Amino acid sequence: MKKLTMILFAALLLVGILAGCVAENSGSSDSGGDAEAGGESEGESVQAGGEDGLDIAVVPKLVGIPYFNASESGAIEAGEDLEVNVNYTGPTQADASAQVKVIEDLISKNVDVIAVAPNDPASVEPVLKKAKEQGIHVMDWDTPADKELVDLSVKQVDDEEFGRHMAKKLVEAMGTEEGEIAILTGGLSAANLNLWIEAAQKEFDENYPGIEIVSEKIPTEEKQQVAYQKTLDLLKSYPDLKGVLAVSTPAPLGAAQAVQEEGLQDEVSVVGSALPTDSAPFLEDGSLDTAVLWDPGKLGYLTVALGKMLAEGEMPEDGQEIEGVGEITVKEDGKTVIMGPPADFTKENAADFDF
Amino acid sequence: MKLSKESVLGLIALATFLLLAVIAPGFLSSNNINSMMFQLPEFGLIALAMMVVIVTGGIDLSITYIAALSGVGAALMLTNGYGILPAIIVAILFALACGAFNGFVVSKIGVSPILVTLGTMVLFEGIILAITKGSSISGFSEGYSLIGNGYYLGLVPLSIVIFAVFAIITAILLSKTSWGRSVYMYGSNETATLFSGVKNSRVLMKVYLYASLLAAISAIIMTSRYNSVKVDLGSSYLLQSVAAAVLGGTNIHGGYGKVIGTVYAVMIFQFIRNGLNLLGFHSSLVDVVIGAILILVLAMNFFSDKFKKIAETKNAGKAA
Amino acid sequence: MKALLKQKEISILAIILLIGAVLSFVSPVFLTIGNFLDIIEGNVVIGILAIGMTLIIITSDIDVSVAALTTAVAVSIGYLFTFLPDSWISVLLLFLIAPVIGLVMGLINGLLVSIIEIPAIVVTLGTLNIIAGLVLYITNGNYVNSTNFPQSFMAFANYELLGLPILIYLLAVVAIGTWFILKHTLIGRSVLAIGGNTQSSVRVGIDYKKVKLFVFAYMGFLAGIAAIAQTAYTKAVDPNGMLGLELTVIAAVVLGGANIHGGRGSIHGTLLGVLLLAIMQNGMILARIDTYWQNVVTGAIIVIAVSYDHLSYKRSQDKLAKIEVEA
Amino acid sequence: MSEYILQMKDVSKTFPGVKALDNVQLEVKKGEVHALIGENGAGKSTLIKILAGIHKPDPGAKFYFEGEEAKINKPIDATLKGVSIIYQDLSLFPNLSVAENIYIGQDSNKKPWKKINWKSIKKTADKALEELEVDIDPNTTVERLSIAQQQLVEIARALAFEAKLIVMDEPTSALSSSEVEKLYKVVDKLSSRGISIIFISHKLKELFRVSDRFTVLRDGKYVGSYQAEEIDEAKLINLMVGREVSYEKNEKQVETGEVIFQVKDFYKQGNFKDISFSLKKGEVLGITGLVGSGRTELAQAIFGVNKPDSGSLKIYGKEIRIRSSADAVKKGVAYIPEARQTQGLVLEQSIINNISLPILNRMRNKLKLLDRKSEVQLAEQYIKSLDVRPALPNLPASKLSGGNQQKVVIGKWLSAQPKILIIDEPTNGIDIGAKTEIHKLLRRLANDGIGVIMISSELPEILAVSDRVLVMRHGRISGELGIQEATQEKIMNYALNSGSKKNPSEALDDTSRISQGV
Repeated sequence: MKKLTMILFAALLLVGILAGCVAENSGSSDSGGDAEAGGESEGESVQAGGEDGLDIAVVPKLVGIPYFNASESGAIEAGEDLEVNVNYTGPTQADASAQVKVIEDLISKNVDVIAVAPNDPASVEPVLKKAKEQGIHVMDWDTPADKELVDLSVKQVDDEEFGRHMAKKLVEAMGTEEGEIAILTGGLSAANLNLWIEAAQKEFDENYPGIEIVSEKIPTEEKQQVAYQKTLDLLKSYPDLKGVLAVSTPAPLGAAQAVQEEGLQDEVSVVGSALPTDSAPFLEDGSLDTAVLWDPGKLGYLTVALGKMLAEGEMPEDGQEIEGVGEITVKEDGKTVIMGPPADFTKENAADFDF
Repeated sequence: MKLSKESVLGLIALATFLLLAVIAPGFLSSNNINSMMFQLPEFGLIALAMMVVIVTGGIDLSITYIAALSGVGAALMLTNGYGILPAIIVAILFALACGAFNGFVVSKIGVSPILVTLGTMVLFEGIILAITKGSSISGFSEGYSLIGNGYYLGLVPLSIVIFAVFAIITAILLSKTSWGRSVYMYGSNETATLFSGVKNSRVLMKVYLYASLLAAISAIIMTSRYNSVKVDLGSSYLLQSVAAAVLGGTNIHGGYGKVIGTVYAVMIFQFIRNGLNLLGFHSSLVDVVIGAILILVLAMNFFSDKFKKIAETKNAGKAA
Repeated sequence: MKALLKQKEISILAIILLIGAVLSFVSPVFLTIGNFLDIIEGNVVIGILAIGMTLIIITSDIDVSVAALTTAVAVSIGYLFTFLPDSWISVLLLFLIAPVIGLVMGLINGLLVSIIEIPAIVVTLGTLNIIAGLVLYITNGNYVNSTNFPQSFMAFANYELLGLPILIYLLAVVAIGTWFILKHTLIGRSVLAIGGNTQSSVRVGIDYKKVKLFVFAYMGFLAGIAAIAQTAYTKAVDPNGMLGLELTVIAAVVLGGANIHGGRGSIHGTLLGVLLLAIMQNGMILARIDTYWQNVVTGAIIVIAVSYDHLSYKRSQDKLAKIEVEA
Repeated sequence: MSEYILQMKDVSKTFPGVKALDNVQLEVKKGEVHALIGENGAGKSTLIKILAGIHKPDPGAKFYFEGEEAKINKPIDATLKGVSIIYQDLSLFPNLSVAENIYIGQDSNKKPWKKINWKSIKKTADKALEELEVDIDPNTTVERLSIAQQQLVEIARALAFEAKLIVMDEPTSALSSSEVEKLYKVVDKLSSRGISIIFISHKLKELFRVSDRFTVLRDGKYVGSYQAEEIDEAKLINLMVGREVSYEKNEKQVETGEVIFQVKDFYKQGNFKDISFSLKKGEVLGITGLVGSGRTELAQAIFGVNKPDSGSLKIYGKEIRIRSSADAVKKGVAYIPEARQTQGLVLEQSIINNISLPILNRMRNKLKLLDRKSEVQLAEQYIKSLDVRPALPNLPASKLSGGNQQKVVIGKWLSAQPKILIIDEPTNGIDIGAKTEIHKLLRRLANDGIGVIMISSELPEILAVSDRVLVMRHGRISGELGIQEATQEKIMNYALNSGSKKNPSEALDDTSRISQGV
């Protein structure tokens, strides 16, 4: 029995190693030229777009949340318009290690471009390096990765600007430059959320010294229900609370729900980053004052469009007009692309959007 | 010839491998084989740790947070300018401290492991949050990143070699040492081991310490590979590692479980995860397939046991 | 035994009172009725699930698929909303359909545990993966918000009777109903019996496979009801919203004195367990404890509670003198 | 109407690997007390489990209740036919109340949603307990009762069922003499009411006191049924074992030497008090007493698993402290527990692994790894010297018979080369042939210089093996007897009534509690 086990195990290892060696030879012989030429991709892809075009992989932080679903449809649309194969795939949880594995599998698939929205910029660093070594074009979108590594960085907005913008909007909604506010966040370890919160805090410190943040940022597990409960608790323990700044897409909804149910629409202002369709019921009665975000579909579209340019050896220019997106800004470093200013969704305009 | 549970599982692993080699494009490419070898060790080590605990009839729900805390230990050292070796030592010490705490409450106070580790899971998570404030610690030295990303002799990923070494060590410890034997005996009947002069509490303590050591090794590979650590490092491996151990033939009630079975199970998981990704399956379907395999294999065991019993009864009837 | 149960529940009650005392000292809002209603309403879902889990743990099994089950039913509810006419009959119909969907899924768990004899933790680990994966695949994680809900359901969700939210009544009905089953019906006594001694139950003619089937099916049934509660409470269907809730549910049940080895557990104990966890969650913000330290405190309290409980159990066992030694 | 309440005809049962029953017959008349006897492994339990509906017989078996053929597929079928079974290890629910334990099962055939009628449960329980004339609060949970009380609850349950046929499997093994007497009265009362009883016991004297007829099984085969008047004890033994037996007297073969082991002032609250004794080289010390007199607790205290509150130990004159079982092994004290299957052996594991368990540390090679070869050697050595059958070192212990399992446990402890061996009920549940073998073995060990302390309830065994007898009563040593002066009467006297005079014949009756055995 033992022998058989050993033999089986050895065979399994051997098959693996042999297969590896064999494939290594063939792989190394054509992989280089393949990627340079940007031609021929291995068959059988289930992605959108043309049969023989470029393979562009777009990796979100996770699949299966509305925000990234919206950007998926934009990316797929771009694939159809621009006749490239778009492979939109990511982990089911916002887990850095799972994301690395997805990227590794994409490298195995030998795609031409990988655009990643890293859960943790540092953790994708080694695997992006590996991708580059394989001749794959590497870019980031939504959340920046290591600047040195990526060929292109696509950003919806400027983080600093976005954070400060939300802070200003909150003060505007409160109608006073003094009072207590609380900050809700999706998760304590989300890098871009932390950047926004820092920027917002800076804005408060520098321009609104009368604003007092009552507690450390409060995590809501990216769940509306948790944001709702935490806000209820906040409203009780800080009866003088004037405003709530909620970053991450479910958080403003939960906060607004709590305000709505307590009937505090006029006393407490809520401002946060949320999609307009989700926010509509709360914007309606003023429980959510302003939702600040961008069109994630456009962001997906832009990512694919820029990915195609990158693979074809072009670089975007400042002020360039991208079809389907609009005018973009390119920063001094030549590779950071900003899609545009943040969009404010309010009672008046929320109905005009379909995302 | 009758096949052992483990050999059948080995055949299933082989079949999965061959099937995917045929249907999944790029499955056999050197790149892909390599990336599988890079991906497997961190999960494999956690699964082995879980298996050792399950053999005693327990379970360690805190194991992934032990790994994360140990990773935090390493990261703190590295980012504060200490070398690789001190970082590794601190990582292991952090993990052993957690393991000792679990071991103390389980073996000395006698609370059932599932309750203890349910509590310590939250506790360790809290400690990490308190240390890191939820953000990630990243940016380690080039040398450190070689542990998880480098090649041994330029051929095989170093991490898979580390995994193989620890798998072999675990196998030897379990089957060739008095501690290992005691672990199995304790898992089968803890009263009998007590009445045989076995120091049950010491055996258990060592089990939790060893599991946390494996978690630390896994943490070192993960932190090196991902160049960062935060509170959820490896947390998705928790229930998966239980699934792998059980699929590998480990008896959830204790007393039985082999390293080789768990290794096969980990390989099956790896092949499927990777193969389905290559085939462009939605990631959530991977979970569905793994869940289905777990239930199918155990149902198969049940029916084959049943047939065996029927056959034995028939034979006995004939003999009489 | 009676004294022992009492003692178990008293110890958790003592912890609750202690924390409560500290909290009401730190925060004036803690002891308000409004706060308590919020706490209870916010934990109706966990409460309902924990009640179902109590029965499973009494039979010395465990079910880690509850959160996935509830989510699956909740997603089905969201889907149903697109069909059902906007009328109060739809709400009633929902109370018929949702529990049945849950029941069917619970039955699958139960069949695998009782007939195929796969250990419950393995079965439910498998179904957890399968159900959660399918839900995510089918919905792609999209959530349905209240704009798509029928007005009749919103009216139900916001309904208050005698100043108490309707969900609190729902929890009360489930708790009392399950207590009644456990205390006053044959099947309920059988649940306790097979938890106490499976072999004996076989000998006195209790079909323990049927009882196991029942507890898992009942868990599914309650998951269906919990799904309605969840939908009514969050006024949205979020396929990711209950991720990892199963461990909280289990923690609540064992804190409430149910023995993971079977035979012991009570509905009121479980409700106390839920309350303890809920108060800790609520209290952290009220007590203005740094968010980063919340888990440390929660984890420490769980470890201390289970250790204390075990030690006092051991002590009471030791006190049962075996032999009357002559003076 | 048939005169038989129950007829079981041509019952066979095959388990994987063994034929447990081969064409067995059992016929029980209405209102009679029917003794079912046979050695361990003769098939009594299997037959009862088939009657209970727990095991299915091989095809061909026929059951008749009151002359009518019936099928029993599930436990509930038996219950509905009026069969109530009291197992030796009891079928109680420790977490439920006494009243509920008495009532449980009565509704098993009812709808699961049927509401429980607590009033009628209380009433049923009160009535049954009253009939038994025992004073137990029906509201307490069963786990708070003593074993004897639990047994009475079980009997009360059978009464509550108004069973037509009650099977009692070793019902008196844990009852005190007065309780046994009460039980006999109940049995008499039941049979006078027309209820039949199947009585299973090893204690032949007890059986003659209550039984009307005997059915004897041997090796899974039916030997015959006999009226009580037409048979006597000696004949029964002959039928059961197929030969005449009595325990051989194992005389001391070496001169007793120095004192090698001393226990001084052992005390543990609620367990035992003022325990002091010593053991000489070459001697077998017997300790006996009623069940619950503190013998086992004392032994486990010496072995370090039931820590005493105070007291001291000396081995070869040197004072030692034993803090744990591991400590005990290190210091040369071995203890073989009574519960062989749950405490003595790891059943799923092989004979080798069981034998080497206490001394794994000595089985290591230079690399500190286990040396399988020496383990196998060790196992083979003890398999051979103790004549374990089958002699397959890799066989799981669960596949061995009771006697062979006991030999493995003894082998396990001999491998540890103890200076002192404490053995608790060494021959419990072992057939006669193996019993004498084990008795000889204990003597041989004493001859080899190991101090042997044997705890037993079986007086013939105590008298056959010991050189000196300690009698315990209520946690104290109530008497010490040299083997020359020891008789069953004297031992019983100490066991029941420390020091005081008692009518010997009365004491003899009480031997139901301390078995006279077969």
